[in-house]
Amino acid sequence: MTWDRNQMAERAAKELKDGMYVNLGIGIPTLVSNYIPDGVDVTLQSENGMLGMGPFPTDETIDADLINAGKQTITELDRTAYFDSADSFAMIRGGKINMAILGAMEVSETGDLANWMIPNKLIKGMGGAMDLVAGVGRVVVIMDHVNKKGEAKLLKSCTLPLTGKNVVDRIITNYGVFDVVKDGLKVIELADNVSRDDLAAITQANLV
Amino acid sequence: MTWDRNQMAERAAKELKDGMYVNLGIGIPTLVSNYIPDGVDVTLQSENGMLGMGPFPTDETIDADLINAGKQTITELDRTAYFDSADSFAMIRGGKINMAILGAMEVSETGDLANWMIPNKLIKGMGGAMDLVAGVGRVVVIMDHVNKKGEAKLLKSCTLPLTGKNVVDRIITNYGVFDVVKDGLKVIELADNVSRDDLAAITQANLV
Amino acid sequence: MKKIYSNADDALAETLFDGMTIAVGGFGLCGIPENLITAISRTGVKNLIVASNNAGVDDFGLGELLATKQIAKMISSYVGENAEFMRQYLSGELEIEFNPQGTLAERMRAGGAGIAGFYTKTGVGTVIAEGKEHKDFNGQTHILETGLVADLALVKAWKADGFGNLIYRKTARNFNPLVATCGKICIAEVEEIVADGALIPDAIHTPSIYVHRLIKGKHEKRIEQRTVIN
Amino acid sequence: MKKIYSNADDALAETLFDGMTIAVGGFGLCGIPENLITAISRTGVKNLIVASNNAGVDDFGLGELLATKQIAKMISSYVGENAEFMRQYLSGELEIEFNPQGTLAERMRAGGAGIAGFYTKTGVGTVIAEGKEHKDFNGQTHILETGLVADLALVKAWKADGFGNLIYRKTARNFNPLVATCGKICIAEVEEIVADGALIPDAIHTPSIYVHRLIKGKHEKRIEQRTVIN
Repeated sequence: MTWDRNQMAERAAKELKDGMYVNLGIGIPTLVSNYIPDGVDVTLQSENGMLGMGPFPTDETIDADLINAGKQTITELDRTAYFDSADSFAMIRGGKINMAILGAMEVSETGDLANWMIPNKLIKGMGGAMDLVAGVGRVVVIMDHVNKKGEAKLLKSCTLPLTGKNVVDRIITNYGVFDVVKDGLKVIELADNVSRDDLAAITQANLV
Repeated sequence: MTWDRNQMAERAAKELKDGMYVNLGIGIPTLVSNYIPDGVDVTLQSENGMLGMGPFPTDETIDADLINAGKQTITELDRTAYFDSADSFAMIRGGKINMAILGAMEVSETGDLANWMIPNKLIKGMGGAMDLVAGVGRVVVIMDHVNKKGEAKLLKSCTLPLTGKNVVDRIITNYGVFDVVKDGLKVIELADNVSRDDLAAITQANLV
Repeated sequence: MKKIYSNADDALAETLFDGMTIAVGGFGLCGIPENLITAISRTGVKNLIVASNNAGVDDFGLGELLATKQIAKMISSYVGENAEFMRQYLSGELEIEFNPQGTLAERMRAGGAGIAGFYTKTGVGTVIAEGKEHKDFNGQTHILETGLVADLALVKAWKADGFGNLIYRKTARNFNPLVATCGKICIAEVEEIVADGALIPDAIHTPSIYVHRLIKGKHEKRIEQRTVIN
Repeated sequence: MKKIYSNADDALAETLFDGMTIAVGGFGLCGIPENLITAISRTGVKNLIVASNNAGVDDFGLGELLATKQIAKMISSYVGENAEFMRQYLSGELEIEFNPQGTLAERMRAGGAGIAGFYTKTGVGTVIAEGKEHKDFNGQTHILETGLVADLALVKAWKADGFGNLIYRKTARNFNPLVATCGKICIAEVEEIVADGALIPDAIHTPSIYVHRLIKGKHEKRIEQRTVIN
C-alpha cells in the first residue's frame, strides 16, 4: 500500500518538466533519474562542477576525474559542461537550477528542512544542501513518512538543526504527496489505500 | 633639460622588475612597453580580459576580437590567457597585479589621484581606473609636472573629482621622480639640470 | 527545450517592454551582440535602462539605440567614444550612472550568482562612494555595492551548440559571460552553431543553463582603433 | 621568473610555518594535490588551519595530515568520509568550522578577488547564521560572509605551461581554481608540463599570475566510490 523507494522516486520523477535543469541529492533522489518520463528532457547538475550528468560508467570507461557530488564515478553527455565550485554554486544560488530533489530527516509545516546534522551523533557537515535549498527555484523532498521508531518526521517545527527555513515546496513520502501552503501541509495525493485517517496518526504537522 | 614623453616612459620602465605582472594605462604609460630593460621579463595585463599582451599586429594579423583596454588592436603571445571582465578585475582588486603605471591630471601630496573627470567638461567615465588604483600593489603615475597654463598639478589636495584616495606610490614627471611619503612628496631623482629651486615654483605639494 | 531561433526579431519576441533593464555584453565594439541591438532598434521599445560597459559609437552598437532615443539611462564605466551620447546627456535627455569597470563586472556576476551585495575598496573616498554603506574589514574601508539583475541579457559568443553552451573568442569574451548570468532571460547571438557534442566540455565558458534563446548572426565586427606596426 | 621546481619538497621550501592557514583544492579525493600533501606530512609543520571542502580519507589526501596530527582546525563543508577525523573531533583534538559548500567556494573566490565580504541567503535561519550580520535586500534576509585568504594555496591541475597557466580536467577542477586565487603563495602540481604556447589561451582556467611554483607530480588518483553499470 505505501510506496517503496523506487515508487517514491518514480512519483518524484513526475515533477520533472521538459527543459528543466535539476539537482538530485544523494540517496533516493538519485534514483529519480531512472524514471524520467518519455519526451521529458532534463539536464542534471552535479554541484561539484558539472551540468549534463550521464549514467554510471562501465569498467572500461571509468574515470577518476569524473565523479558526482556523492563521489560516485559517472559519465558525461554531449551537452556536458564543467566549471569550478564557485561557478557551480553561482548557478545554484542565482536561482538558475529549476528544481532540487533532496532527502530529509525532518520537515516542518512551514517548510523548514532538517537534513544535515544530529547533534552528538551525525556531524558530517552540510555539504551543498544549505546552498541548494536557499537558491534553487523549487525544492522537492523525498523522505519516509516516519522514522525507524514510527515517529512523525513531518512536524509542527523541526527538532534538529535546520538546513533552511521556509524552503520546502513539496514533500513526497511513502504515504503520499504534500505541499507546503499557508496553514500547513496540503495533501496532494495519497498512495493506494492510504486514507487521511492513516496520516493523522503518523503526522504531527497540520494537514489541510 | 626636462624629459620628453619617451624619456618619461623610459624612466618608468626602470620600475619594472623581472617576473612582474603589470597594467599600463592609456597614453604615455603605453609607451613604457617600448623600454622594458633587457633581462627583465614582464607580463602585461589588459583589463578587458587578457594576460600576456603582445605588440600591435600587422595588417595581415589584425583581429577584431583582439583588442586592449584602449580599444587598439593587439596580438597574443605564447603565455597569453584570456578571461572575462569579472575575473580580470578579481585579479586587479585581489592585489595580484604587481604594478600599474597610469596617467594623471592631478596628484596630491598624500597620494590622492584625479585622472577621470573634469566637471562640465570631460565626463567620459572612469573605466577601470578606480579599480586599478584601489587594487594594484604599486601605483606609479606618469604626468606632466604642470598643465598647459603652467599651473602646478602636484597639489596640496586635488581640485578635481578623485579616482582614489592615498593610492599613488611614485610619480614620474618631466622634471623628475617623486615618492609619496609621510610629509609630502620626496624627491627621488631630477632630470638633468633641473634644480629643487626650479621645482619650487611649479609645485604646490610639499616637497621633502 | 529547443533554443535556436531563426533570427534576431523572432528571438526577441515577447521579451521586450518599455522601461525594462537590459544588460548588454561587449567592450567597446568588441564582442557586442550587433544583430540583437539592431533588431531592438526596429521594435520601438523605449525608456530602456541599459547596463553595458560602453555605449557604442554614433552609428554602431548601442549608438543605434541612442540615435533612436530608446535609451533613458545607461549604467556604464566609459562612454567616451560616443558624441551623440554626450549631446543627449548634456541636454538632459539621457541619464548616466557611472560604475567603475570592475564594480560593474562584479555587480553583474553577483546579480547572476544570487549575491545581493559585496564590499569592495574600489571607489572609497570618491563620488562613487557617496550614499553607500561603508564598512571596515581588517582596518581597511570598503563600500557596499549591490548585485545587478536585468530583465533581459544580450550576449555575443563565437560558437554555441544546440543546448546553448557557449564559447567566446579572445578579448571578445569580456563582459559577455557575466551579462549572460544576470538576465532573467538571456539571448545569445553566435557566429556558428556547431553539432551537439562538438564543444570541449572543459572549455565551455557559458554553460547552457544561462542561455534561453540562441541565433546565428552575421557580424560586421567593426574595429574601433585600428592600430598596426609598420 | 622560473616557476618550475623539481619536486614537492623543494616547492614547499620556506613556505611553511606553524599555525598557518593552507587552502587545499579537490572534492573528495578528486583533484587533490596528493604530492604536496604527502610532502607536508614529512615536514612536521603543525597547528595548521586547513580550508578544504573535504578532509580526505583515513590514509589518503588530507587524512595523511590528520594521521600525523598536524591539523588543528578544518574549514570544510563535509567530512563524512574520515573516521580518524571524527575521532579527533569528538576527543577535542581537532576544531571544525563548517561552511556551506557554496559559501566556502565563494569565500575563497572573494578572498582572491579582493572582495572583503558578501551577502548570501545561504544559511539564513540556521546555526550558520548565528553571530553574523543580517541585512535585507529586496525584502529577503541575507547574511554577511567574509572573503577567505590563506597563507598558502595548494592545487592540482591537469596540465601547465612553463609560465604557470593551468587547465583542469572534468570534475577534478572543482575548488582548485578558487583555491589558487586565495593564497598569498600558490603551488600547483600537475600531471604534465607542456611546451609554452601549447595551451589554448581561450581554454586556460587559471592564468599564470596566480601560480608561484609548479611541479610535475605522480598521481594515484584514488577513486572513492567506484560505481559502474553492469
